Amino acid sequence: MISQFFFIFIAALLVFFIPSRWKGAYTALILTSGILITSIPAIRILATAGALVPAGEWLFSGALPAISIDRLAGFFILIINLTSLTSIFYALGYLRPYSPRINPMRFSIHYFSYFWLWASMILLTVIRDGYAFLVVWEFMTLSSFLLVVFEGDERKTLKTGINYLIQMHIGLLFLMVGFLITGDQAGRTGFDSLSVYFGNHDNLPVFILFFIGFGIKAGFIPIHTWLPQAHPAAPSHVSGLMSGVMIKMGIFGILRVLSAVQSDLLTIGLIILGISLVSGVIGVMMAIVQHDLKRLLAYHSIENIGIIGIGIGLGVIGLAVGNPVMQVLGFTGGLLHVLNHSLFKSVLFFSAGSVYTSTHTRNIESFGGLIKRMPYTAILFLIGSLAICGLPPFNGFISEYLIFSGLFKSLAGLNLYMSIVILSGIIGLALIGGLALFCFTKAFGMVFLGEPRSEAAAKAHEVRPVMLIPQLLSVAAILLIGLAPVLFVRPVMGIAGEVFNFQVPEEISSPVLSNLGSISIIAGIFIALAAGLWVIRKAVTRNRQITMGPTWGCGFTAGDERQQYTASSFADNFAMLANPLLRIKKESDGIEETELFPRQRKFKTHSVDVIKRYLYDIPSDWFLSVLKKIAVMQTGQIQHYILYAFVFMILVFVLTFFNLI
Amino acid sequence: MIQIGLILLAALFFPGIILRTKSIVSGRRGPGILQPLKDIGVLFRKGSVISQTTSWIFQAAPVIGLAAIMTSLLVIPFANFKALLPFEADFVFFAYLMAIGKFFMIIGALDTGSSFEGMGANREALFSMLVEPAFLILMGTFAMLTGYTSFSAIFSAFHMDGNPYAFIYGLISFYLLVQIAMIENSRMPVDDPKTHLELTMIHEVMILDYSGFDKALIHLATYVKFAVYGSLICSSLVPAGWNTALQAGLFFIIQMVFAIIIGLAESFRGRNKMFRNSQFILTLSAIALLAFVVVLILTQKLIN
Amino acid sequence: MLNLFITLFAITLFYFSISERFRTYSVLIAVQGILLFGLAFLELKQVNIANFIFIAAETLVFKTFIVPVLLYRIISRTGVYKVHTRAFPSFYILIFTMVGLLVSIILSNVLHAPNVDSVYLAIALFTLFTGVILIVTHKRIFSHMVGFLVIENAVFMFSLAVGSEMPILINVAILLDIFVSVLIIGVMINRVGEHYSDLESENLTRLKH
Amino acid sequence: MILIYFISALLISVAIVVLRKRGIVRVLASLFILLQVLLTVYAFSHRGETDLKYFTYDHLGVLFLLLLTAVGTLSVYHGFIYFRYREAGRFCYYHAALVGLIASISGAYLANDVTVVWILVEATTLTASVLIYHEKTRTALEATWKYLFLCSTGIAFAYMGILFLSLSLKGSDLHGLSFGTLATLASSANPLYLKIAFIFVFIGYSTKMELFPMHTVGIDANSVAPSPIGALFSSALVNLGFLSIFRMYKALSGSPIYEWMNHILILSGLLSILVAGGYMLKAKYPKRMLAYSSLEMMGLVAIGIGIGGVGPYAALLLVVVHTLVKSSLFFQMGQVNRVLKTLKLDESGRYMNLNPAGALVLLLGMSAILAVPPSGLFVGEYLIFKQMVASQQWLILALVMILLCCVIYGMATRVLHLLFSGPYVQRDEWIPGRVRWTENIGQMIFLALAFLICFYQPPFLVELIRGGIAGIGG
Repeated sequence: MISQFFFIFIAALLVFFIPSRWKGAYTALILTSGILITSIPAIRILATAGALVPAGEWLFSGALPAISIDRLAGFFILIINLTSLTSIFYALGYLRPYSPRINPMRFSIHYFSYFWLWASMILLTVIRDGYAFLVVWEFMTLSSFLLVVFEGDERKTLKTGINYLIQMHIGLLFLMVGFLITGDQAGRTGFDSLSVYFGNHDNLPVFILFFIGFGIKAGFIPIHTWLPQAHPAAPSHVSGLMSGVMIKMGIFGILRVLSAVQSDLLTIGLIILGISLVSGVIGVMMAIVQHDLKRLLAYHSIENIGIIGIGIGLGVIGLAVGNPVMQVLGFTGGLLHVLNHSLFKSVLFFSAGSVYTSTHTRNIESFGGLIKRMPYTAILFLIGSLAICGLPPFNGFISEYLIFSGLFKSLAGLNLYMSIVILSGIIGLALIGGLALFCFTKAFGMVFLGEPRSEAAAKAHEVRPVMLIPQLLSVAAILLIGLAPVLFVRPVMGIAGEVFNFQVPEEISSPVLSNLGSISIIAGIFIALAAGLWVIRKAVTRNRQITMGPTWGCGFTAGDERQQYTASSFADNFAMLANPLLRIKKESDGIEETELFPRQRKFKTHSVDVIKRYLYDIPSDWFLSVLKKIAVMQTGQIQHYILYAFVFMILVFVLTFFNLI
Repeated sequence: MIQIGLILLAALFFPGIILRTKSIVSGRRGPGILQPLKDIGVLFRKGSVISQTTSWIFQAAPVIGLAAIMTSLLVIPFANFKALLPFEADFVFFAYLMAIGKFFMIIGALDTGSSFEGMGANREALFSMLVEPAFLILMGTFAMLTGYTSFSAIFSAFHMDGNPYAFIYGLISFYLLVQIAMIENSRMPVDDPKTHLELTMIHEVMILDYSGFDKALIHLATYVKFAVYGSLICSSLVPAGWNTALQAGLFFIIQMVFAIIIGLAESFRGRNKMFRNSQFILTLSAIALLAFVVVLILTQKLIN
Repeated sequence: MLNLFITLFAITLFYFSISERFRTYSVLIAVQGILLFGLAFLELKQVNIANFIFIAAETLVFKTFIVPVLLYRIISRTGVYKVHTRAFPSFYILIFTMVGLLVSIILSNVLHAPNVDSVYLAIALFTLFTGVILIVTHKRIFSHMVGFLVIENAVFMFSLAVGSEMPILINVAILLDIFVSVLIIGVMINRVGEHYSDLESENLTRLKH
Repeated sequence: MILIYFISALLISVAIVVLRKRGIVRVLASLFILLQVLLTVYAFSHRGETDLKYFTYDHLGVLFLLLLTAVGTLSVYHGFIYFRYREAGRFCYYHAALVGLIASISGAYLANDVTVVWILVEATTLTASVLIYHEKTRTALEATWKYLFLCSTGIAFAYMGILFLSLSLKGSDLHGLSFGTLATLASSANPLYLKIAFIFVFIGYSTKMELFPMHTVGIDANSVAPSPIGALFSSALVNLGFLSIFRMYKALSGSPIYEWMNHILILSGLLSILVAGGYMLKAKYPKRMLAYSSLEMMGLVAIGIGIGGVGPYAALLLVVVHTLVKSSLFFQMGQVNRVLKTLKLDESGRYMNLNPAGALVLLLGMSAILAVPPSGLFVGEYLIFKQMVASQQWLILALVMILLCCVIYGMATRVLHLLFSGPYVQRDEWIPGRVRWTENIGQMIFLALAFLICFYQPPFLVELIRGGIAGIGG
């Protein structure tokens, strides 16, 4: 695998020399071959029950770092490959309008970075050496950063990109310290030395280091702040890939570390569960009040990371208290949600990108009625929405169901404290579900339904098939998982068992699988019922008189599209409830008493990410301004420069005199 | 199969009983018990007016709504008859099936582009979001108490006699189920189906533009939903071990009492102020939490 | 005799801190050159003759003659005579210099070693401090230059302390003196003087950010 | 060989001034480069030998000579390009001084005696001043004056240090101050004197190394000198400062002041990074920004040496990669200047559209200099952090990490705005200059090497570095 990888890398470099028109197709070709090459071992490892397969050697700073594919890696490789594949083909269509504006070099950089993002994610799954992991980890950051700043002409985009870069670098530093601490006497670091270290040291502090490092990438609240900014700024295929797959590398890392953790499990599980609950609930709450469609989706990524985390946290607590039900269902649900989220979130981002391509805006308030103009995109977005809300018969339901059933089933056998923890998990997950529903009825309704609220939306048109077809692949997977979950849950269960080193007992796995069988049956019945009713409806109403008319305006007949409910008004009653947390600001000027014929007015609302503001912006601004004050030292006056030397010397003398150094 | 038949049968009479109760209370004779069914029949035969703004979503919404409710019947048990397709944590499935119906009703309402329907949709979305935790906490307490996680298993294992706390718990759960049913079906005190001002409606304003066949489907779905919740209430009250015939009788009595309660409530109570609703619904979650505490006591986790 | 020279040297240093005119500076530089010659003469008895001539030339010709003349040229060319713009009033400069003296005495005592003459050490350090103080407390670049020359003298004096064993060190110090002083003064006369008539170092503060 | 080298360099230098013709100067400069390469090859193949008593081809010297030759070659090449767009008035002085500078740096690299190093360092100050003054503007004059003055003061300080050193060794039979004898005698010398000597030498040479506290003028010089010269300053000359301090450090490391020196280095390194972080957030000119980044990098190098363990190895690796990356960035700045016709950051922008190949260099160079993987600097940083973790220096670790993040923030913001977004300040009409993409090849090669080091450190490099740090700590 590795040797072919090198050939692909060389081939990818050639993109700089390909004529501008063919760069995209060329990259797609290279990437597809890469995907084929990497998928084969991944599938093989998933199919066989074997443990580690040494997959060749790797040139790396003299010593060869351990490389191996286990089933977790295989699982993630497949997830990465699927979304990368759909994303690159979608990109072919998405990037076409940019080609006159943006010069070939930037396209080359973009495609090359795209390739590298994929390649680094694949490598991350198989590398076990700490140093190599860090290098490739930063590769991933750099390449995704370059992808984000594709439209770097806009200062805002660039700023976002830099913000992303810095935060990721901070994450890298955490990981680095984590790896360095756990290095063995010989100086080797990596996942293998991790378990040795955890065997005879405190687990919690180092785990927290890793959790922060990986969690920044994953986007757990409160270390999420890059995410809602970077996703909207990136081109949509990149947002899809980043949100669908890249942030999961954080989850991957956490899983890898968790698999080595040996003590403090209960605390760790509680931390994960708590942070995940907060992420899930606050993420979706923030999502509801967004005006930018892609930012809304970005906050949903945080929410879904939260759901994944709830699953994992449940599993870890299960490990801690020795409850196999919690282990199996928690980890399986979490892992499956990784796959599910990558599917529906990429579809959602791609559809949002299609909408952007044809309307050139991302503001939810200026859409409307797109279902008539972009019918296929509308259906795709609808399916994505249903799936992300966790509604049957789509895939999101399966993973949420697994987590839910893990929570409910473990509730009976636990002590007081654990019951309360699990109950809060239930409450959180239920709230997340409800809020997601709220959010996506708003998103879908405001974007695709009703009358167009702006010129751009009225002129929208369906995008080219090359942008639609890749999404079909994901939708097919969504439906397949939703309707035949057993096919997927069984292997995922095996993966969870392998990662955390437990046997999945038959008495736990078989009821789960049979439940899922029932779900498929009921889902089938549901679809059949709906279809049947639809056919009956068609048959019955065929002979009836159907009149088309304007929407009922309760007697008011001069209604126009401006009187429609807007996204802000839809979210208003929620926003009122959530105001202490979201700090929504409304700006408008009231009507004066004497103003008989009110002039045109503007009304603005915007929300503040409270966590970002108080936890990051204010302290970092303060720190940077302090640091800037130091720059006064370069006064331009020679006497001061000499003075510094003199003062330094005196300082050294004083310190030496008092034996401080 | 038997329970589906029973529930559907109950659903047929349920709205009529409510209507009749209200008429009698307000001193009128009122229409016959089957009048709502007749109305539906009329609607089925009628043509319809469809807004130009709408798309296929508008037309699909009632179909999916009804299909979801009907599908949910598959997991509802009756007496010691298990549900048709029971499985663990099927109440999660039940809740999400309800949700998918709501999802489509909401976007169906938004499809018209009407500000009134948008308002209704928004309220529906908010309230159903808020009620979800209450329902799931309640089910969680059931699961914790009985150790089972499907409707069928829970209700066949659950009985509220013996321990005084069990009785308290039974009362709380009964109350919660009734209230959740009220909210889910857009009844007092959260919503008033008979109000005549669109600004104060929730469910009714959402379906403002529906007419003919589609409207009939929506009504039908509402009726079945009532009966479904009614049967859940019934199951929580009546121990599963009792005689089947007795159970069937009790089933209908409870459904009828439920309908009469609704009718009485709608006659004597005013609707909440709209902004009070969210608080009211949250109260249900609080009460559910109380139920949780009671179960903690019952399962001897809290004391000793 | 040695002590007399050293004391005189210290006095010139004090004079630096209170003098108001640039011409005084150049005179003081010349005087220091003579004193340094005296010191070298007394200190370096066992050095070979060629080396001694070299040292004599450096101190007597270069330090006492060429450099002050060049300084005079600068003064007359730029027409700046007074040291008046300073960062600190001369009162404080004097205080600093006194503190410098005390510190150097203390330091030389702290640094006392059997093979090092403490007085020598003290005065060399004092010279160094004075040079630095001259630079740090003045804004005009002429003063900076003089400060630099004083530091050079400190280095030279210091090199005398070890020079009897390693004459190469003295020679190197002389080389530094000649090359750098000439270069700095040359740049000063030919370039900086051309551009900045008033020789305010404030004009040379553009390079900041 | 070294004698032939010096004489030929002198002859070439004089010939350049005398002959003055553009074509001839070019030939002579190229000839000098050839000579430089020959010296390097000779030095590399005669490792360990001593030449002319005061010069030794030791590991450190050869390593830095290699780097100097690489940078110098490219610098001469870019100098030719630089003059293509300018009147040739000062062509000959420029090249004469350049030859002098490179020759004296080479000599200082190889010198094995404290005083000889000192003399040659002073010689670099003199030749460098000519080059800084090259553009004859007011700022150039200001920078030259400051550079000359501060470096001379620094050199005087350093000399004080050397004198203290000899004072401390006075009495032991001592002929000349070669680093070798220093190392053998230091353990028996008076530690107090050694401390004073070291601090003086350290401060004195910190002008060249662009390390706190005397970093200030180096930054001015870097930003004012023509880009090819800036490249040479920020790599070869900075390395010279580093090497001078490092040789002294190494020689004294056998003595009891070893720990103390480490602390001084860490202190100075931390302050350097702190100052660099502050400036980086305020930098208005890209070249100055690069100079600040040198300050930051040297701070890290100082910390690396001071931290001990694998630190010195990492520090030398940092220096090597820094040389490659920083010089190519400075060369690129020359192109930026030519294309955008300005060197103010707020007037520049959209470089990516105007000069794609150069922009790529800038982008890669930026990621390399910020020490994010896959930059070779990351290896060094990683090893330094590793050593900090191993020696439990949590406070230093945290400080360095935070400050590095600030540096990255400041630098990335600036470079990326230069590359992508439009300028803040609108200027009058100007026509963007054109640059041939082939000019970037040398820079690309440098960067490729810098990236390569992240994955694979060539054995000869490892050997040179290991040889260079051998013997630290006695």
